[in-house]
Amino acid sequence: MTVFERSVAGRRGFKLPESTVPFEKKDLPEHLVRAKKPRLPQLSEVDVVRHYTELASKNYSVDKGFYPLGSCTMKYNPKLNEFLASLEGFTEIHPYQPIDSIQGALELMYNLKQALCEITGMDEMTLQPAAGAHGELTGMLIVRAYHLSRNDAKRTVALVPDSAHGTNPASAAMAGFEVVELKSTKDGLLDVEELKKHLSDRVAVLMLTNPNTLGLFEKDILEISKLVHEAGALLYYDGANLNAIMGRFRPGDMGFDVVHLNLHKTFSAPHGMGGPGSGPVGVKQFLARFLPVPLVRKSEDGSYYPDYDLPESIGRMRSFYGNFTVLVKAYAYILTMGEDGLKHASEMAVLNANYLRKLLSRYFKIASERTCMHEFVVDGSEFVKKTGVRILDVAKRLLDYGVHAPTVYFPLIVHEAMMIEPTETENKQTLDQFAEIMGKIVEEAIKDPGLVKSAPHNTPVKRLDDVTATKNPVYRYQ
Amino acid sequence: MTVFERSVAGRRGFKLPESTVPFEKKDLPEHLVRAKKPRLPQLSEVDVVRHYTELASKNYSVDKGFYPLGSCTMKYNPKLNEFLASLEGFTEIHPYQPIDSIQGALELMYNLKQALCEITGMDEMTLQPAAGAHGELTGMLIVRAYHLSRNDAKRTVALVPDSAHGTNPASAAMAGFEVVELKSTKDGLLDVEELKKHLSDRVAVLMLTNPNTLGLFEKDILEISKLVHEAGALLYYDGANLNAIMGRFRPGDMGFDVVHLNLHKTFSAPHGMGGPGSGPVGVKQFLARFLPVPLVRKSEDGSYYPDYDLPESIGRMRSFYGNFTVLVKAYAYILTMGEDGLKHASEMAVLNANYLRKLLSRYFKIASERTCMHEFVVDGSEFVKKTGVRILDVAKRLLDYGVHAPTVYFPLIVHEAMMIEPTETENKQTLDQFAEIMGKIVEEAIKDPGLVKSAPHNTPVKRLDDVTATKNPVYRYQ
Amino acid sequence: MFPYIPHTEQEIHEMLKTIGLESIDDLYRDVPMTVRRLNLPKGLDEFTVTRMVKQLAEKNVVVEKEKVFAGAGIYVHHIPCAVKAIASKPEFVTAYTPYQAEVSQGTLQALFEYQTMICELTGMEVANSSMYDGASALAEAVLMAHRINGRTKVLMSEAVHPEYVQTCKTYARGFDLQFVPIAVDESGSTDLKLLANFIDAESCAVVVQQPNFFGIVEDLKRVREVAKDLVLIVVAEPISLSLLEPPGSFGADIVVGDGQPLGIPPNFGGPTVGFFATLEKYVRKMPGRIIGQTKDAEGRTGYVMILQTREQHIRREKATSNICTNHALMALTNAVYMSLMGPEGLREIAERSYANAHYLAQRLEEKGFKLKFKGPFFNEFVFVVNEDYEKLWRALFNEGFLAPLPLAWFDGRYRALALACATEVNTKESIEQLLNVMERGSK
Amino acid sequence: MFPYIPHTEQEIHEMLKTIGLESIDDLYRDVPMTVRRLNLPKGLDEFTVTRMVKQLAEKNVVVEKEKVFAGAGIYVHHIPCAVKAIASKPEFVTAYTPYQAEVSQGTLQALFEYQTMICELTGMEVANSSMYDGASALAEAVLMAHRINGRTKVLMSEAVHPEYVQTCKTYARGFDLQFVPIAVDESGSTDLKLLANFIDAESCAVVVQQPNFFGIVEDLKRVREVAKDLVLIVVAEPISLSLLEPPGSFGADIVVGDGQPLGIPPNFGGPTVGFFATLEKYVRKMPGRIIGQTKDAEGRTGYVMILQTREQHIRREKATSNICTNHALMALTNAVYMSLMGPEGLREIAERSYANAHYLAQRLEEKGFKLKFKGPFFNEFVFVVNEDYEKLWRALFNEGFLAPLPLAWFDGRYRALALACATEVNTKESIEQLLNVMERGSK
Ligand SMILES: Cc1ncc(COP(=O)(O)O)c(C=O)c1O
Ligand SMILES: Cc1ncc(COP(=O)(O)O)c(C=O)c1O
Repeated sequence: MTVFERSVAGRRGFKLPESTVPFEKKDLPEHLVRAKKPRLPQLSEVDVVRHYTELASKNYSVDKGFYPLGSCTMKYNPKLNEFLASLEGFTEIHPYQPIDSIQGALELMYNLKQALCEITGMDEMTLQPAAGAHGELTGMLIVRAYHLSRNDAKRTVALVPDSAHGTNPASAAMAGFEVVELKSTKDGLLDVEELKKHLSDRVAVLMLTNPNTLGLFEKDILEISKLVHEAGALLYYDGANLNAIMGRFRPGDMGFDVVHLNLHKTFSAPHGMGGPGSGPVGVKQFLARFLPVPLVRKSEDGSYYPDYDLPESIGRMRSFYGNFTVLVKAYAYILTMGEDGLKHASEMAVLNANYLRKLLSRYFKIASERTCMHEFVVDGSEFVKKTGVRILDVAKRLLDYGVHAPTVYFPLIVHEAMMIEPTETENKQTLDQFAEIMGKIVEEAIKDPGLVKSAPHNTPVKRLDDVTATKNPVYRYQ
Repeated sequence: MTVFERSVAGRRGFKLPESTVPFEKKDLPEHLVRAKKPRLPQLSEVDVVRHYTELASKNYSVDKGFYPLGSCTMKYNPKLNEFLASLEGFTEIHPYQPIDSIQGALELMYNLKQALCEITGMDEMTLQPAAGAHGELTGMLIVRAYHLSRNDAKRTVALVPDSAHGTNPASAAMAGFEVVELKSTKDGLLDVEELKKHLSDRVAVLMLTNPNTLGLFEKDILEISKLVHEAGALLYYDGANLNAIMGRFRPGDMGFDVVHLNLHKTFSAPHGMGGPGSGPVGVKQFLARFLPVPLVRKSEDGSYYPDYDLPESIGRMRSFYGNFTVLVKAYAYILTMGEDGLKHASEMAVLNANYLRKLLSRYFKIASERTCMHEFVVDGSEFVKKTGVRILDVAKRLLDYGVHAPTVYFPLIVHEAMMIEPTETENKQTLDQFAEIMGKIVEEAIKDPGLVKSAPHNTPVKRLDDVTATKNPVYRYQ
Repeated sequence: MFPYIPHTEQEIHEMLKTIGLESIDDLYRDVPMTVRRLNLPKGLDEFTVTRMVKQLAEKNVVVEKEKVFAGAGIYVHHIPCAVKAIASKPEFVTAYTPYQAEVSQGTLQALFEYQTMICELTGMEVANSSMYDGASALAEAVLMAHRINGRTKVLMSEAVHPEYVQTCKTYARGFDLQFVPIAVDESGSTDLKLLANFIDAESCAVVVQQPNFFGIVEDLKRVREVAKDLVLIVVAEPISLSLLEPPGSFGADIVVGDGQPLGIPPNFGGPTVGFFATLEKYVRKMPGRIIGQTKDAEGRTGYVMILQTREQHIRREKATSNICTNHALMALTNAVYMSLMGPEGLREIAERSYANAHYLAQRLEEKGFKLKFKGPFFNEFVFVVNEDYEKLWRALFNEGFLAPLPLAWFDGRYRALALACATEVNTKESIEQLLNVMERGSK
Repeated sequence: MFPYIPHTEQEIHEMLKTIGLESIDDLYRDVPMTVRRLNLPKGLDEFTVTRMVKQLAEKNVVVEKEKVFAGAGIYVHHIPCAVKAIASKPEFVTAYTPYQAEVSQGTLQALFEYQTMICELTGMEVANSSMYDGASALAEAVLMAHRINGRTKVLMSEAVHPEYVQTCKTYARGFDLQFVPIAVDESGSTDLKLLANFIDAESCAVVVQQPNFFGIVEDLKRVREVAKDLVLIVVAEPISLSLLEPPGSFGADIVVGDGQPLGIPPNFGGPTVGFFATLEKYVRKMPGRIIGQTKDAEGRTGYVMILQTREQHIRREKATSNICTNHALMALTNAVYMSLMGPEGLREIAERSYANAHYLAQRLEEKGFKLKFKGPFFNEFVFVVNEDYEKLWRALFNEGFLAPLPLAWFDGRYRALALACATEVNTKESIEQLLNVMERGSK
């Protein structure tokens, strides 16, 4: 039942304090006054609570169980961080308060930025972007500003591997670049020869995800970095997948000039059904002058301030300072984990991925033979050929067993891909169970393919028709 | 899966600050030091969260839906109250702090006590008891102390109607009374003639629930009060069911000498799967000197203090002040509802009960013809005879339709009783639906009794075997 | 209009019509209409109520955790955020007693697991699914002892928390029980020679507290020997049970206590929760609800309330107790806390409490204070202070410390004594700060 | 050991063995091992972290709600407790984007309902399921306008929030868009004569804000007339839309705005949420996710993400936007708030905001201040102050007020002006207090 169907005219879920100033429609011309009230629901408080309680019960979530969505890093979101982010001293402050009345907020941002610079090996950082893609756009606009600042206007090409996350080419295009796709090697790595062919004085940047979306570390990174820089281009690091490498590898040490991070992945901020996240962008010193304003800095007297004085800044990416309460969560996480914990987290994430990879290799072909990092990709093409059951069906059948499905049909370079990222917060028992379920589904696919093809069966709704949904779209409750 | 089965040796869900003083087993004799660790589970934080998330998902609750348990007043528990009760200024104070450092807590208790006295028409009140039954025991010990103080030691009988809640006779017995049961009239009311027969100089008290457990107002209350007092006995009011009468009737105005309340019913404090509740006891002035210590009072300078100086007090009913944070919820509720809201709540509770009673009278015999108060009782005996389906089966079948069952087989004086209390926070649509479901179940019971007898079918577990559970009891996980 | 009440004018009208009545007043035909308007203010909106109640909360002084050196039944501990996050789930908070087991498996399983944990901690065979608090649990234990052997004399150590003793006496008013106080010896333990002397044919039960009110660890082995066939009731502090051999190992018959230290904030003393454990042979004499394991119609494991025939709903005046609503949500809180801490965590907390308390005692001695008792202690101990210590105590409070409590509050005989407490929340630094301020203050 | 990482030593050992490796280092064979230890402190326990982070929170000054008279994009409102209680449910907070619709119906239905509510508020036909914030939503709207007609000149009212304008300019860097600022007339509305003059064949879109940055209610009817066939983009404040005729009624093509006023606390400016609504005919040019209604295999109503072919996962560089993670949880918060307030509540809040702001303006005038503009305003307005107003503003802050903002911050041309705001949280009393302190301060 929709919230609108629960509504009864005249019912109320609110009560306001006594009004102290009566309302009179003083200066408003009649034609600007709303004639017909918006059809919002009319409910009592318990109706509202029950409606959303019902909706909540229809959601899968990390608190419920295993969520091995590749490229999404669905790790556990500590309760501590939620508590700290909800402190009144953070939620009830206005961005336009006097600077000396928001020192705690600025200090937190400053400390977080410093820690993230240390983790990534970068020199300066903005915390303004609201998500990974937002960070990408920020970073790519910085790349653009850099080349223009050198009057090198012909560099309009952004090289993007075909394995890249879709936001990479989209962000590059939004920043005004012409996107040229680089084909990966059979192995799923960046093809150095292919790169060489494409490098020229028209190339502004290579966007690289490392570990890439196959979960592989670009082992030729040193050579790639050298080639790109020699060609006068910059090297961009999509750090959404940082969860494999903390304390092991710093993009900044390896020649990356720009890095964006997803605090809603590696740094345990929860995903909230699709946001809010936070996508900080770190740069090397020579690019710092292009960062968005304001930039949080520490002055000599130890106080903190937002610096607007960056004449070459690309400008604002959004209003105010960024997704501040998300930053609080990431900061609390970094304090809790520390140098030792972050490294341990990455190592256990990689251990989990390789362990599960090994277990699943009994049932499926793995897209690459290499040791993986935090995630790996199953190549389902043989399975599909053999059983006639699609990978989408396997995904749906997993839901019946009470676990979330992996990412499917991505990366695009693997046919019938299933991208699996367990994260470090899952335990061995969970991985063993997942592998067991996968084994069962493979068996089902052979013995009773109809069962799998018509899955899910135990979910709040059965398989949904998204073709009709897009063909005859219903955008709103009528 | 139990929490113990999730456990893995060596796993940890906690981390403590650096220790500043090393542990050394100084003065402890070896035989008093624990040799074998308790087998508590060993889990990481996410394990614990998922375990209890799974358990939570297996519970019905008010936030989920209609909960018409008679005699339980499962009204909506406002979110505001939960928030206020969790303020650090309430949860983090120690009962042995200096009095001037807990003035807010004492003031709240004082104000609450005053408001409850006003609502019930009593003169003084203790907020110490932890639940209704605890309040009953308190009240009955006060009755006992009163008679003894007059050297009237022969008054050892407590009269309790056969319709009373089980805690009434149990509490009376625990207070040392001999319990004599009064048979109700056919109508379910107290039988005045029967009362007269039992009144004597051995009777200490009549315990009355009004509205009684059939949901009926004892219409002869004035006469009853007169008779009881003329016989030298006291009149006790079980006010667990106050939800029908706020602003309409005050037990104190009608001759009741002692009243206990259930703040976890009428005053919207949630039930927490069975507590904590709060069972304040109000008395008329002549009994105030017997109340438990400490009693919160206001001094002339406007400050508040716990008064221990009641030499005739029955003593303590428990440690400290009572269930303080439950009191906060009740206080917030009274402030929110106010004089107008409390009355309105009672009226709507009674309206809802009579409306649902009317709807259900299509399918069932109602135990009494009278207008009911906040609840009513279905007499299922005819239905059972006709269909062979028991009331318990109807209850179980209701669970399949996603609503909670009413209280069944209580009060004991009605055969195959089903006691239904909708409360004022439910809306008409919910009541209509409930009646419709009941209609369907009646139909099912006729057409397909097996379906109803084997219910529930859509619950996390099917019907549980409680006979074997009691015969071969398993008390703990082994 | 009230946000918690859904009725529109029109619905009220329709519903009355369905019932066949004209007005709301008609519903109250049976009620003698005598009440004038209640003398209470009109209802307020939640924002105004928030302001008012927050103001009350702010009138209370919250002491920084590490500066609390008082216990005496309520102990300050670190509580992981996950405890509150879980225990405040509406699926737990807004559920009733699990009368319909099939839709209450969350409650039932959680409580079954809680019972198991209490058994593990106490070393007993069976635990119920909660009592109101430690004091009332003890009172019920005494009544149960009386049910077990019918005798009437209860030998009650004077080192049991005075509020617990008072509660027992209140509960026993309806029965003919006598309480014989047993003093402590110079070690601070219950004087077992005295105890032995008092035992006679009328003696029903022996009650001791572990660690006792003065913090001293009782030698339960010897208590059991001396108590002979009497019902041995032990009031225990649960955290200490991860460091001390549990009462069950020594043959206790009933172990009760307050679960507050297990993840429940001080709450100004309530709600906490009482735990109650005993031996299987006594289970039918035990008060309170018990959850048992069973199977459903398809053979799956499930949980139900068992042995309800002991309870008031069925047995009425012959019930083992009148307790109905208990403290299930706080029992859940205990279980969540224990699940997070595990045996290692609990032990570590016990060891740190012990270490801090002993460090504090040692430093007090170095500053010239004298400990009152010689016996081994856990996280509380008594030391000798000036007669006017309460003045110093108040001064210390103004400096931010909830200092060791003046024992004179509890009993006139305890003048010039203070009861100190330390747990894992205290630090070497906060202990030194306390001592400094005490030194300054006592000059 | 870390409480968030479950691996025991033994399990690590077993897992490595299964994989066929000796050590953790073997997993990192492909990684050039150059990193030295990170220069960060060791991990801390949650109690220490709590203390540290709380200290930071306490360094920020929280102004009492009724003493906030500043808005400019972030507005202080009353938020019922139920909003947070619902929006913080882990089932929402810890879920991902609803890629598996069958186990994400909660998310999908909530967002579908949110879209409906945004359509209702704005008077538009279709809304997406959220953008990051109002500013980036506007920037995306400008890019969408460019996609619609291919033209490059954007006529941007100077009464659009300066940070929004800056964001548009940043987003437009990759395209060849020009922004033509349109000044306001003496009423404070966008000068429509100027606007008409600037429109030419290259003109792509007209952007106005309703109520505008100076608080003035724009006459959208006339704006639409003057804007002719250009894409009309309106940035709207959502609460005002319950009192003002919605942009959709006047023929706006795209309506965006920030949802912060709908139940989201100030959060130091973020996260808030951007809403984005348009006409059906433009839907395939719209950025962001859209939830649509459909049926499941058994014909039951359900919800799925639709029109994903516009998005970056499939269209890559040709996508309508790069947005992937959006602000779904905040959109949910908006929906919960609107469900509680309903049309009546929202209207009441709008009316009170209006009334308080007008009362404040009137009293300021009585005290000798002058309003800068003559046009009708909603809950914000500009008045004339001394050149050194910022000093007074700081003094007012020290007295507990977040007073009307010095407009000079936003643009040098706005010297000696202040932007005042009032909402339902302010009271006659707090307004009088502000005036008193201002009077004292300006002497
Ligand atoms: C590799 C990679 N890059 C970029 C992104 C985009 O991040 P966001 O969704 O926060 O915009 C993602 C997230 O899905 C990602 O996995
Ligand atoms: C009429 C009546 N009296 C007494 C009680 C006992 O209250 P409690 O369960 O809080 O002890 C109840 C509660 O079930 C009740 O309904």
